[in-house]
Amino acid sequence: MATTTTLPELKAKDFKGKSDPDWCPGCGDFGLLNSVQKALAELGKKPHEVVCVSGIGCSSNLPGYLSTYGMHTLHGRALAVATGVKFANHELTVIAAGGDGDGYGIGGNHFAHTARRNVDITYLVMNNQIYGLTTGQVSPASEIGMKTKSTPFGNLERPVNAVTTAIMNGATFVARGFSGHGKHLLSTIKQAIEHNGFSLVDVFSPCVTFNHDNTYDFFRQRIKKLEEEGHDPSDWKSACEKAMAWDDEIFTGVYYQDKDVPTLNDQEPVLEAGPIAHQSPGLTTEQSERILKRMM
Amino acid sequence: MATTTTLPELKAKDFKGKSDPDWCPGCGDFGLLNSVQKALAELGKKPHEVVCVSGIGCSSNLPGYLSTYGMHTLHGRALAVATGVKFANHELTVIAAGGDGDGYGIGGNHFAHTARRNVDITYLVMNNQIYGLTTGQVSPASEIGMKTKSTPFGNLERPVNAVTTAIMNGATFVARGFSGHGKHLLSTIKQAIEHNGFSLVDVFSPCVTFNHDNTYDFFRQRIKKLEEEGHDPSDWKSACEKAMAWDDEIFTGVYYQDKDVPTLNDQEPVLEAGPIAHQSPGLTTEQSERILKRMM
Amino acid sequence: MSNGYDFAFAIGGAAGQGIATPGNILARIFVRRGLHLYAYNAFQSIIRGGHIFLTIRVNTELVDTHGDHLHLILALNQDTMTRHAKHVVPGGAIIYNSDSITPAEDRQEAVQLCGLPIKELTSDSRNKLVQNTVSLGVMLNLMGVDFSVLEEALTLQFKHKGQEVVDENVNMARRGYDYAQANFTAFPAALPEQEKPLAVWTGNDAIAMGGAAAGVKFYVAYPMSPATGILHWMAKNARECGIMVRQIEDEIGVANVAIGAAQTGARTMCATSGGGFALMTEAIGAASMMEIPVVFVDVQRAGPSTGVPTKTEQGDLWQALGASQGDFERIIVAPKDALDAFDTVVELFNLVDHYQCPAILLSDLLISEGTFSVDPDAINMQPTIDRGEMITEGGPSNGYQRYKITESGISPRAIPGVAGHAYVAPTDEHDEDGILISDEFTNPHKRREMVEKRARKLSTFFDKVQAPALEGPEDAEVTLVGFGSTEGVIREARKSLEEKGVKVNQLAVKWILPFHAEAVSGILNKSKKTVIVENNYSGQFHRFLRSETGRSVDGHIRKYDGEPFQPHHIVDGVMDHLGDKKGVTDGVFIPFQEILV
Amino acid sequence: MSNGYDFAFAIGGAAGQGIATPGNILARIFVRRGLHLYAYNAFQSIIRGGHIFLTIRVNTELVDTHGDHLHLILALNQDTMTRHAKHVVPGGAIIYNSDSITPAEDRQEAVQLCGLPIKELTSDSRNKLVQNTVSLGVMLNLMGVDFSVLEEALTLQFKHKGQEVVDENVNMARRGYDYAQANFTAFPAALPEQEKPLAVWTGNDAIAMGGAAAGVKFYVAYPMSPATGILHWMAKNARECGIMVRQIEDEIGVANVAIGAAQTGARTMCATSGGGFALMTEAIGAASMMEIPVVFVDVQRAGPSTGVPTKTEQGDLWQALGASQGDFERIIVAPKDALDAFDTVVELFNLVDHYQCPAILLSDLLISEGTFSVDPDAINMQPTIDRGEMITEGGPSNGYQRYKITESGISPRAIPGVAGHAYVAPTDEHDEDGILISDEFTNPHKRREMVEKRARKLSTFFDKVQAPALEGPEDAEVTLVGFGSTEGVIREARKSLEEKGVKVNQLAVKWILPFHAEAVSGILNKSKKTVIVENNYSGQFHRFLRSETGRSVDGHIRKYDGEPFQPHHIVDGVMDHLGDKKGVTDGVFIPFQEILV
Ligand SMILES: Cc1ncc(C[n+]2csc(CCOP(=O)(O)OP(=O)(O)O)c2C)c(N)n1
Ligand SMILES: Cc1ncc(C[n+]2csc(CCOP(=O)(O)OP(=O)(O)O)c2C)c(N)n1
Ligand code: SF4
Ligand code: SF4
Ligand SMILES: [Mg+2]
Ligand SMILES: [Mg+2]
Repeated sequence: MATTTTLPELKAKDFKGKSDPDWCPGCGDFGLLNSVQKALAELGKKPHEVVCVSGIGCSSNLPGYLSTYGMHTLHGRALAVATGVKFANHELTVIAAGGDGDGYGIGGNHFAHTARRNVDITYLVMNNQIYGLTTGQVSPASEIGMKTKSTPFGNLERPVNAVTTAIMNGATFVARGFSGHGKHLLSTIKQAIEHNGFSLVDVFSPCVTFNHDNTYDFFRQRIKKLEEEGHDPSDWKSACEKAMAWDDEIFTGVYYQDKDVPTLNDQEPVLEAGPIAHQSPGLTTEQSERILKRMM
Repeated sequence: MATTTTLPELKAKDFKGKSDPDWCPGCGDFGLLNSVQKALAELGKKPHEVVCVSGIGCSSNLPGYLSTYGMHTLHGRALAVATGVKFANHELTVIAAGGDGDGYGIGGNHFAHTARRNVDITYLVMNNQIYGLTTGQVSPASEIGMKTKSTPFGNLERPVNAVTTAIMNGATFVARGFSGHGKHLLSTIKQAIEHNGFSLVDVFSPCVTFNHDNTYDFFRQRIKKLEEEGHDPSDWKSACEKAMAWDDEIFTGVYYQDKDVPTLNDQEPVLEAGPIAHQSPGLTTEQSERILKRMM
Repeated sequence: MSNGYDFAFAIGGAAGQGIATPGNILARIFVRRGLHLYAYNAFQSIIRGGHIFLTIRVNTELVDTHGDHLHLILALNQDTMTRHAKHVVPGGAIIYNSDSITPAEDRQEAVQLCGLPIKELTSDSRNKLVQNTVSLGVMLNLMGVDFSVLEEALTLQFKHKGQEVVDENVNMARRGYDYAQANFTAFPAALPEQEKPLAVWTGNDAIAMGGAAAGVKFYVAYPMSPATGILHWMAKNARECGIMVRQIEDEIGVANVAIGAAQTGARTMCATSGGGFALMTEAIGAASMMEIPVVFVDVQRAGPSTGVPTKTEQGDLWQALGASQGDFERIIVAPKDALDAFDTVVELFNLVDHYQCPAILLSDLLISEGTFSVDPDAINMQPTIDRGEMITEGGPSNGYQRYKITESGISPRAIPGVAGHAYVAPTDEHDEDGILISDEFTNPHKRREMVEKRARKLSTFFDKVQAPALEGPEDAEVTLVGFGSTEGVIREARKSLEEKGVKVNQLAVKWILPFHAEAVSGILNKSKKTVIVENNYSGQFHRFLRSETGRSVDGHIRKYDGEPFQPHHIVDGVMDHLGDKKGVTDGVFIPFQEILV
Repeated sequence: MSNGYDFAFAIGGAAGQGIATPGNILARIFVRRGLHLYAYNAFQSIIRGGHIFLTIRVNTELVDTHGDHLHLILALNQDTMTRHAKHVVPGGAIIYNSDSITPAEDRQEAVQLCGLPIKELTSDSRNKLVQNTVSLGVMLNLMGVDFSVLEEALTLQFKHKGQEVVDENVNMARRGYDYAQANFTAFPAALPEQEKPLAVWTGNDAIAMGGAAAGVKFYVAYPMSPATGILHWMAKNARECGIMVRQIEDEIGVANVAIGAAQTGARTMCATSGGGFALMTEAIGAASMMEIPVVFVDVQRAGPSTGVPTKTEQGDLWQALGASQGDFERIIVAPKDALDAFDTVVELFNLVDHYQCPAILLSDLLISEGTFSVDPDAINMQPTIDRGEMITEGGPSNGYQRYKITESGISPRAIPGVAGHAYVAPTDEHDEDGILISDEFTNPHKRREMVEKRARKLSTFFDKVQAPALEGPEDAEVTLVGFGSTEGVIREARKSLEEKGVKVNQLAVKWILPFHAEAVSGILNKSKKTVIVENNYSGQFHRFLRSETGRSVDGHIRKYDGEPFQPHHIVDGVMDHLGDKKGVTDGVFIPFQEILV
């Protein structure tokens, strides 16, 4: 519906929400927020055409800082709710956003299955490798040995690799970003939104308050851009291999993309008639009669 | 404690449970049950040293058909409960068993994180690519196009690949079996139990009642054994590639093994003193005083 | 139930012996003749083997229970014969394969043994299941039905398998029919025929159809008995109705996907049983906080935990009441039978849209997997759909506030996609704009205002739904109180009690939350003796009733063995409560379950 | 509360301004002097910025609430000054940085303004936080404490950071102390000193320590405010106590891991808040069905849904009551303060082991994040541990049946690993051997027996735990009823009411399920006027009380704005209920929250 309106072109600031972020000064999430606002503006979206769905966490406060529609749901449930939004109205641009704990911890099952279904959602994870909002416990993305309030003697568990698991779960667009590299992140997010299918952007978004290991410096010293490495995003093996690098070099950019997998919404025959949210509810006389007849 | 007893050697039949399986005649789960009973006998286990934990589903009835300790828990929760068992007494052999729906559907998050933690559990999934006990709905392992009671017009979602996701989630032993190949399955299960770390055996276990696509014949026509293909289980790339084969050939056997990752129970300092279940509960006077002093 | 025709028969055997097909054929025959029926299937949670006992009761009037008597049994295995022969009333009959089944000694008097030489009768067929068709012929002969009726029914049932199959079945049925004609005595009363043909559905069909009629555009589920039938109906019929149906990875996903779709404007329903419902509870609280209308169905089965998946219970009432943390707005309703379930779903969608809150519909295995006859004209497939205060057209926002504090507590709701009205729906406490008061700032006064705004919404609820009313004689000696699925069996028990000279009336409660405390208290205060009938151990409804009204009652009849009440269970309980109370402990009478399945 | 010393002060500022450290230093000083204290921290769910208001109340006797009065405020920013200056009582004082903060006009009479020229006083330091140390010096001077006391406390607090930091802090504190000496008037009553030094803990510390003392060998959690403090205590102290601590991927995992460990013989505890608890409910029913003892802690916060994460409420009572489907055995208890929480955890572990069932402990933010003084000798770190009928040694099975039907309903429980006793613990209904009756066969009589066996277990519960008792004058005009954390504030309100000439007694309920219905009814039946005080909107305790006893009460005092009751809120409510009732709507009085944070 919205494509026919002729509103003036919008700027990133038009995507600013009603309230200002309450993140700690220096929090990585600011970088991602900026990139999202810019990306939406540059892609010519209108605020009412976009729904940003989040879970709970510092990062999950993001929808409140956008002028789009939003849902700030339960911890871990962003992707499930976002799936419902997309199913009800596939004309909307649906973004899911949240933290590493939210997405890879408690929300891990929705992450795997939403990827498998290839629902056309752009999933932005502000990965600070810590539970920020609950004041600093270990996350499934924390490194081995990391000392947090719940692991004062060091973490014993190997961290999740969001990129490789997303690829193996069937995500059709998988990328990494860094909130310290705004321009690159912007371009990555734009590609992710434009991708028709489930896209993950795992964004290193330093928690300046609770994670003193994975700082801006940590990433600045290591990050290399896949685009500059001649990486071929159709090569899942190379993508996985590159995603496993960590200690010396860490790659950002588009790891993997497959444009040929149909999305669930594209395949669902009921949606051929348009978004179900727009279809008039209830049964026609013909439908009713057909149903009743089967019972007799 | 049990290693010092000198009971006579046990046979597979000593691992038969108090009740007979109520599976449909021909159900693939019989094959797995036989192999488990044999494996336990051949590995010299005693029934009381083993705990078999399952969720809910046809396949999850398995613990009831073993003479070992067992827990027949909630749908999807086998691995979480098994983790607790192993943490409380790491001297026990802990097997988790259940269906594809149980393990890869509702239980998917525990699957990913138990693998990541490398808890020393042997996880046997009777994968019939259908929800059996609920009389035949689509499962996350069902093939595209499959007609079931919940997808009468054909399944639209790509199936989960248990092998590749297990590898990427950090499982240190990943294998596939087929209940129609009893001897091979027995050997695979024995290796899985002997592996110190999280091991997955994804077993094709045909549902003769509700899945008419993935039958014994279907598998017999396609299955090749990795052991006969010269596959190197330390090569994750080749493992993933082989695991993606389906239409023409399907590989069973050990896809991946890494013996060098320490298990969580091996790393946990508290367990150095032996299983917590055996340690006398409560605090010593010294411990008490230390704690109280910190409060003053 | 009526003084007219009342006939109940059962088919018993193992899973896999093909009990469903003859059951379906007979049900079709009955409803096409305008007869009412109720069918109860007692079975186990296994796919093959075990024991299944399907009871079908036919009546000239509406019946909601399988009743107290069995007139005829078709025993497909020895087990059925041994267990159930004794349940056939005098004048009844038992049909069985005399080649393999020995009549049980333990029988009531004057029961006709109809042994069939199946091997001989079916010697030319290789299909084991044709013996069921032979038996069908016998049954219909005994019930005094013309063979042509069966022929027509078999043709309908099997025509999609080809003429050969039709012919074989008709042929086999004929043999049974003729064999019965020659060897057995038909029942004195022949199966009547009434003018208006009826239809047949299960409670799950009714719930699904209620959703379709109410304008559900999205149905989402994870399979769980006994709610799976709703998914099956939807999966089969949805596409042609423009309804999207999805199965999700688990019930948490289901509930949250539902919330997303409902927020985006699609009427959305999901269903599960107790264990899956437990997983949905967090989301129900979230839907209420975000003010999103969704209907959650909990089809109760015998608990706790996995419990007895194929058995019935009214055991999730407190789970529904306690679903999710904190105080929040929601509607809870327990319909009484299939048709009521249909109507309730329709009504519920208008209510949740009006009040912008979630609702919980409590069904149980008895309703959901029970087969009911229904007058198709009673099913309103095109009811009024009222979506409440919804903004679906873009335009100037005029200072739109999603959670505006209004007198009614209801704030017009803009649907995502509508220009000029964007907002965030949060699960945190928020202000009128949806901005968090928990993170941005904390203001106890605003918090209080928002709690009160939401709570105000339901203050008009009693104007919208029907208050429970007393049924039966005002001067009754006993008032029987129940909720949900016990209504029919209580009504039937009342008739039996009346025959015994005991005047009983009944109060059937359907709307659980908000609760009609005043209406109910008013009725109970006038009652002489009050007895609550409920299908659970701890008296969940009793305790809830007391929490809302402070009213205690005089007695209880409870059952928690997995099987539903039969009328005589209630009759026994009432007589005992009125008599020497020797079966009553701490005010509770627990009936003995005679039929063991 | 006592007629002795009672002094309350607050430190207000933004998150990140370092409020916790001076709070901790002062608390240590007080308890080492043998003074009691209670500290309440009003804050927002954000990491930096926002508004924090920490109130510490010191008393010669036990206090469980931050009380009604503020004698002193340390305002770290203008916001605090503006919001709270008016709350300081006559004779009180306000300390602030006069370089950057302007005194608020809106003040009570005779409040001393203690402006500090911070820039000048701290010109030689680059650490912004030293201004807090200067203020500490001022505070202690005003409170009439010797500087040496503060010097010692600062040394203890900072010595791990090195002598330089210690020196700087002592130096700065001295400046504040001296500045106050020269410019301000100390309070007339100096901070007293009592013989016996006390200790300080939070409710979360107490719950964790209760677990450690009770022999918990495994603590498992997923972080959720306000329960996370338990995890932090455990993570820090567990290793040296031989307790294993794990964080799991979500609360479903937590609850199920807990069940596995508990079944395998380790005493196991887990804690969360309402939303996480919702996710655990299915597992709680499972634990009960398998008869596994586990303690689940729900630290309540303001709901519904995500609600107000940093605010308090008693809003999860019905969630606890309705946790999981079906009827099953479990214990629910709501302790009243930190020490009681400690004792309750210890008692609970013996109870769950005895009864082989799960328990739910309901704490709330007020208890769990509240800071309490405690007499260390009152903490029994080595209590009696009774693990109930447990088989831990192998041997001949003697026909061992895990779920043997016994008179008590309790069946001796063999721990996996024990030779000769292997069995399967199922969530399906089962027989004495643990064999499913749902799948293998279905037997309504056996089902009934098993339900009754389990239900019998708790019949001796009232012999084991203390019944609630009336506290205060028997002939009181009003009986105040509460559960859990309101006990202390009600007690204090009673004292104030007594001063006004109103005799009030109180009934504090702690054990929720099984409920002491008879004892409670007996007490309430003798009361003249009953008023329930509870920290939620819908009167959850009131409705529960009525469900168990049928008793209605005469009035309600409720609060649901996120802030806890202060004594005067209850006093106002009682006076209003006794007087013209103009603040009472439908029997409910809702106090006005003056202090806005
Ligand atoms: C069911 C549930 N469990 C736990 C919580 C508490 N909680 C809130 S945010 C959070 C984790 C935040 O970590 P992450 O998702 O990484 O976000 P971040 O704050 O680091 O951006 C947790 C555990 C909750 N709100 N709900
Ligand atoms: C929380 C919950 N949801 C749903 C169910 C219903 N249920 C029981 S078994 C099952 C699926 C069985 O499929 P699978 O795990 O593949 O096992 P199979 O029967 O095929 O061996 C389901 C959905 C349940 N018991 N609990
Ligand atoms: S705590 Fe960490 S993640 Fe949260 S706002 Fe502060 S810096 Fe960002
Ligand atoms: S339904 Fe399928 S999985 Fe279940 S027992 Fe039968 S064959 Fe096996
Ligand atoms: Mg994080
Ligand atoms: Mg399966």
